[in-house]
Amino acid sequence: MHLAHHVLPTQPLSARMTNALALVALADSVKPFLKLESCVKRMFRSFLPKFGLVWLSTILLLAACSSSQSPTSNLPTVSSTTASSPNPDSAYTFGMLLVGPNNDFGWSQAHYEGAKYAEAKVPGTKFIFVDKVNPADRPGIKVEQIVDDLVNKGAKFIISNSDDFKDGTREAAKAHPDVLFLHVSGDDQLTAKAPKNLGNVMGKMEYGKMIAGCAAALQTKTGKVAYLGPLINDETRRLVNAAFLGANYCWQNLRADKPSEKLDFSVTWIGFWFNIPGTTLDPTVVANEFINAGHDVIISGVDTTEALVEANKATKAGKEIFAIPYDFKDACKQAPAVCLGVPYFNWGPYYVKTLTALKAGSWKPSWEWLAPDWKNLNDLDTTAVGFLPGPALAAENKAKLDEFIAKLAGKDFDLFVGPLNFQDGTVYLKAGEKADEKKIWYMSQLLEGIKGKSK
Amino acid sequence: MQKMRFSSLAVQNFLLTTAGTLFFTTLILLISGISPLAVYQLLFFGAFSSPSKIADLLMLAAPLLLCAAGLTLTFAAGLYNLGIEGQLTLGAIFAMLPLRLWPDLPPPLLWVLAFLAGALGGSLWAASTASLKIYAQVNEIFAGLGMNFLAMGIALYLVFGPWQRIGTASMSGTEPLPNELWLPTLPNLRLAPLAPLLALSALGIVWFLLAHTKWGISVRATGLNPIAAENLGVPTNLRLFETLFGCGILAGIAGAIQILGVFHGLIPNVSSGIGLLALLIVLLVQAQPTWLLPIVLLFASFAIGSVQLPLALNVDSNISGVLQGSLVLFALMARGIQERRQKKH
Amino acid sequence: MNLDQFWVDLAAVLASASPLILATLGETITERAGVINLSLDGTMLLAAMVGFAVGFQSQNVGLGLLAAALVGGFIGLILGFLSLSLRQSQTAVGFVLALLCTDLSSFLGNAYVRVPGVAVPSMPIPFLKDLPILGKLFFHHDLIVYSSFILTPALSWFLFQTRNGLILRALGEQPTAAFARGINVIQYRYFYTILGGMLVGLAGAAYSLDLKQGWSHRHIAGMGWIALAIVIFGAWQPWRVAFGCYLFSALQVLASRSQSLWPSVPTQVFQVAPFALMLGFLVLVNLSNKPPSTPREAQISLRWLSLAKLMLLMQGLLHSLAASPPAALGKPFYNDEP
Amino acid sequence: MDVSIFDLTKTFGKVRANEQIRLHFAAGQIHGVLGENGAGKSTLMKLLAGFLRPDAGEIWLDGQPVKLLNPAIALRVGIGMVAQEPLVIPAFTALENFYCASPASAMPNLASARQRLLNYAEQFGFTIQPDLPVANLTVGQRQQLEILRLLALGAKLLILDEPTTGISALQKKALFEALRKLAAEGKTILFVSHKLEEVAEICTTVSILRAGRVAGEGQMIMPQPQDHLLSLMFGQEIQTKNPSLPQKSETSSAQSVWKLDSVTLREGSRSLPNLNLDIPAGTILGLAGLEGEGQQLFLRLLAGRLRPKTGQFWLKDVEMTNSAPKAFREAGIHYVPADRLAEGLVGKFSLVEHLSLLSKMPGLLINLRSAQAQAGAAIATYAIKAAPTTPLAALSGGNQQRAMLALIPAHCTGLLFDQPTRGLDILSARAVWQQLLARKAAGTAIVFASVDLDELLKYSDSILVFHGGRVSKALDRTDLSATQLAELIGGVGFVAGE
Repeated sequence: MHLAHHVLPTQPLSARMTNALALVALADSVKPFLKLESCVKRMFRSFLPKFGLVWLSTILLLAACSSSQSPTSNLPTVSSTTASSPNPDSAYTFGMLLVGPNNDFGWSQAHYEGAKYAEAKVPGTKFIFVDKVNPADRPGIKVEQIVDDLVNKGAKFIISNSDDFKDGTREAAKAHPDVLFLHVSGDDQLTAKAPKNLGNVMGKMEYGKMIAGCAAALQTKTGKVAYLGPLINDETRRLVNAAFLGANYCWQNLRADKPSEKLDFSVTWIGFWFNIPGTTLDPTVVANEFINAGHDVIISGVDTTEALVEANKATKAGKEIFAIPYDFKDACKQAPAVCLGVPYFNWGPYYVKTLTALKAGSWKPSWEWLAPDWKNLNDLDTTAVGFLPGPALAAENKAKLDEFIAKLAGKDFDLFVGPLNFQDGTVYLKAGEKADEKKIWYMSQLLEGIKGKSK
Repeated sequence: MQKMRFSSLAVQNFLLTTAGTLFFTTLILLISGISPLAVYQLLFFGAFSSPSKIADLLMLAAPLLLCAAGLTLTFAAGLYNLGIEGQLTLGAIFAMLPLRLWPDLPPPLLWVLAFLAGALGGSLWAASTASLKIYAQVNEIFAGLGMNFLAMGIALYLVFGPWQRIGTASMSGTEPLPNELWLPTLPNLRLAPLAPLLALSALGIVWFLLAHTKWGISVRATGLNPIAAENLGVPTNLRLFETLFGCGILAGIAGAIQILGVFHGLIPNVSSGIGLLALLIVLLVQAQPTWLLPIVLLFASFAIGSVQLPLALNVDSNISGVLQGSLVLFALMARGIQERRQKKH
Repeated sequence: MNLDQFWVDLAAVLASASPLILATLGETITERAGVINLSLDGTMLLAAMVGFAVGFQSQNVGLGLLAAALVGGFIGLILGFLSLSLRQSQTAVGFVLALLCTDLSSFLGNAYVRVPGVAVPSMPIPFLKDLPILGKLFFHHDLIVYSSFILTPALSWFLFQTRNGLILRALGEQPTAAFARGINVIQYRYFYTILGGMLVGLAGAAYSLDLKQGWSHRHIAGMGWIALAIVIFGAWQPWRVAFGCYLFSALQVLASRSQSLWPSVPTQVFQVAPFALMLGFLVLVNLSNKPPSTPREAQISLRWLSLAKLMLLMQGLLHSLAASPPAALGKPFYNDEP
Repeated sequence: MDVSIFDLTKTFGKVRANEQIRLHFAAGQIHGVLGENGAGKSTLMKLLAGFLRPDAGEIWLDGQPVKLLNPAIALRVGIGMVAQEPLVIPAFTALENFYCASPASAMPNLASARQRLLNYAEQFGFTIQPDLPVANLTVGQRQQLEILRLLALGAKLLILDEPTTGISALQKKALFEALRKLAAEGKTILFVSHKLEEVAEICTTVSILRAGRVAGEGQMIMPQPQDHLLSLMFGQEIQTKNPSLPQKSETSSAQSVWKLDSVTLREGSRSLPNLNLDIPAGTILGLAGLEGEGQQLFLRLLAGRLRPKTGQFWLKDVEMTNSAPKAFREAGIHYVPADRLAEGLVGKFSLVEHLSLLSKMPGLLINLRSAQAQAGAAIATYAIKAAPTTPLAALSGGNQQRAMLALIPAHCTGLLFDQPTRGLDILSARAVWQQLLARKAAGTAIVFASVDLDELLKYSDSILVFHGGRVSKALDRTDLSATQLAELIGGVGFVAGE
């Protein structure tokens, strides 16, 4: 068993901090049971000879005892949410459901760190969360159940961070009308499906993706750029199109070698935000397929870092492959040598704003789409979307990328401008037409020129 | 007299099993630097901490019990029906058919149709495993496994293909069913009473069939000694087929519950590992229907109790699976040790 | 698709099959000794996790691989203890271990999810790597892949050409005969269960430290069950088992290709194709093996066989597919009875 | 090698398989060990070969005591055994079998093993193709292979358990020549058999086991008078006691139950040629012969579990040549296998459960009351020592056999019994036969296979003798003496019925 000591996990700092929080929570949950000790003892003594059943009946009876002796302990009845909150004068608790692990170097970690940032910045707030809420990690567990737990722990405001939680969040919001909900990446407000206590928010990542596409187009030698797509929906099509537009622009206008042939831009969808073995395509296999087919830059659209890892592996094996991860500002750290940069979400400032408003009682659920801070794309106190160039980006390309970013920041420049066609040849934007927000949000197809499935 | 003997042996077995399991899980927790007591408190009692938890517990226990009851049939006939996950999935897929085809029928009729369709789907899938076993001598374990993957493929194909949400292809499943098609629940709880009722009656039927019918006794004979059963005139291959078929029906109904009462739509992982958990349970109780209900509730309570672990203690909830698995492992060990001792005496 | 691309793809298939080859050949060893280790899926996960964690902590790939092998061997030992010494059903014990180890890997591996770790370094072989085609196919990989190349002929040689290989096969075919020849059947079965388990453990680490670097929850769940099916498909013959692995990874590559090659075919079809194929082959293999015991069954199997023959347009193929498991596979051995 | 055995004792549960065996086998000779089935020969040989460990007693080799804890040790000190069904690995080739698990000192590699095998085979005039799968070899060839293997490993004591069962005359001749040659080289040979004439032909001494003990005066120098050996093997009474003759039944008038016309049977390597037979109702046919001579094939044919390869087959004038076992069962044919717990009964089931399983009453439910009543009645009628709910695995062999009988309907057409009284004490055996005779009187045709001469002579109306893959014609019991039957079983004067 000595082996196990090597395996002893070193808990990350964040985990230790939440441990401390958990202790507080534990103290609350244990209280009702302490009273029941005698109840338990009696039961064990009288039923012991009947073994197996004892265990169960004890549990059942205990449950009965617990609900009869301390009816207010932690029942999640809607009306008593505030009353049952363990310390009435304690902090304003807000909860979060994360689709992936809170240390995924991607989408979920970005949210997690944003929430931690807000908790630190807004005094009197307390952050609780449940991560890995997805069918692979927690089969059969539904959003509503976890929301119940968060509410039980006193959460008055709940953020759910996945497009996958759309139905669950709506149901949970209906079931807890006194709790406020924020569904990230959803559109219930736009479709008028949202109950009164549910709002939506998203960042304008299309800009981040345009920059990513540009970086890819600047650095590619083979002229083949790949996009590792997650599942297919409006959001992901939007991001692929944005990356394509950015790449195409820089390929045609900013490359020193003025390439004559068209940029090859392919997308393969794995089927979910991250790998679920046997269910989704394996991003590792897909990334390798890209590499073997001659793509030398992979833009990742999935929450995890397979593209980066595989690019790094291929580079170590003698090829020259680059990757652009996604979502989280430190994502490059896993393999800096092949990382061209990362478009990332920075949720902190928005959560600060929201929590402040919530504490003041002035927050109104709405649909918000957060733009980057064009003054300084990487100002972590202000921007919602950023792009951090990676160490692998060549200096000359970095200069050109800055040029591109400056253009984007300018008032008159946009890439969602016609003429643009969809893959099937239908017109998306007529010549000179500029897309409004809804036209960008609801993206029904990939654009002409992209290889890959639209549905 | 008999009771005395029963209890002394069984108590020994029980003590050995629980002691071993607790020792092992405690060790695992300590290695991970976690206080075991707090974890156990939530694991054992967490599922009973509130009415909504109890509701969740029952909604998990219902399909679990259905599958476990079905597996009791196949185990009685000596079959390891590893294909139950696929049978459940096919049940869920079939249950979707009437709901999608005739959404305008009155809901109660649709529910009946969905349950029937689910039973049909599950039993068809089981029947193919049975045919593979009987006619092509493909071991039921591997036939079942293969069929599981195929079922998963079909579910994925439907969710990403013909049944996808408009403009989306996502693991989150098909568009949710309209609210009026959901199985009616108790107010403010996610408990559809029909589900546990169905499960309980399935258990009753299985117990009755095995304990009180001629068919049941011939199934047991097939499982205990197929050669002798054949010599005594039991059509053993037919029994294998029938029990698998029956298990498929129950798994299919469980699938329909997942659709109508739990997920309200088809998701790729609609089986949620319930079939495998049921297998574990049946191994633990050695396919005795009388012990099924308490153990199903116990295992379901671990699963529900563990949901709170990450939130309350920052402990990964997979510890419930560790607890369930090691319980069965140590039960097997206790059984082995006891048999060895008896043999020596 | 040009020819160059084909060689590149083929090399990728060869590489990506390497963990499967380790696992299936490990299981082949165990089953050849008459023991079914059904816990493959869980064993691989746990070993992948431990291998990654140890590699991460020590920053040493070798230690990671060693730890993974030890984990696999340890689980083989538990299986051996419960089934060989305590005489519980191999199937039951293996199944429980599969589920238990899966959850254990998720629980213990929580802290290592998606952290960057160490990896098996690529190791092109000097001179040989410059050979046309062959160099690209066989000599541009890493140690794990090379070992998978070596393992197949090595095991085949061991099983069919060596003294100990003969004993190993005897254990699974006719343990009483092995016992009569002075072989301690139980001890040997322990040994090969552990040895096979170690290879399976290595296969887990081959994923987490090489092919799919890193660790996440249920990182490679499902692969173990696939490996079990491939062993049957491969009829316990190392070369055929290896072929099954290569076929499987080729289908996987095809699945990810299919989106661009055949956009109208849902990817999921390719994802499950290996299983449909596997089942079909098992049916054919078993039908061609089985002596019909009643005229009716003979008729049925004849009908199926003729259909299959028609489809395959090859009379001989079915005969070459014929294979039977080790005669004593899964059966307990007792030497203390009259 | 000189082998001495002192007071060797081995018990299995309550059965005393060997009791205080004391024997001495000198080197350079062929020693016969005679005894009927169940006399304890196999146990003794397994003790000598290290397969079993004795409860008490000692084995000395060349004047040194040895502890033979397992076959490995026995092999190392030079003891090799060829089992009746040679313990080969069917999936291997002959060469692989020869080579498998041999110590490196004997055969460094496969090539040298091949050379060794060919050399030995030539030396003894055996014809073995090294690369042929063993599954394709005859029993005789497998045995030759085993002998060669043991010699190659340096065996100095060679034990042959029933070596002539299932081998051809030619192979037998080759075997005997080889054994003589080996003895001449100084090896000790134990020739275990119950074929008198073979022992007479080849052995220099003979020892007879009966009921786990050495019969008579111990080891005897051959030749010995046949009567003497027979009486030691089967007990003194065989000569004197003439079992009470059953009434010769009126076979001609009774309807025939089974009728066979030129039926040939084949299963694996065993076969029976050209059976023509008529078994009338209300008669008992005994099947005599050494074990594994084909009696089981014959019984399974009559039960519908084995189809004739050629020929035709009627059951009560209905052709059943290709019918399923179910049809036989429905026609009232019941088969009771020799290994009751493995093939006849569900060990964990009680009598009540068995009766419920077999209940022919209409309805889907178990009629527990009726089953209990039946079980009670059966317990009373058959004097079964058990409660109605005791699992049958917990009963003694005799009670199991009586329970087995109780499960067969009182009025049935035909009853097939493999070793009806094996392992039973005298009282149980008598009780079983009482029941069978009652059924015979009620018109049931009974066929049973037995290795017990007394039983065959006492209860059969006519007897078929199985020998060397052939079957005699139906011999009328009244024309047979015990000696004659023993001789026929051993092949003396055996004539196949055509």
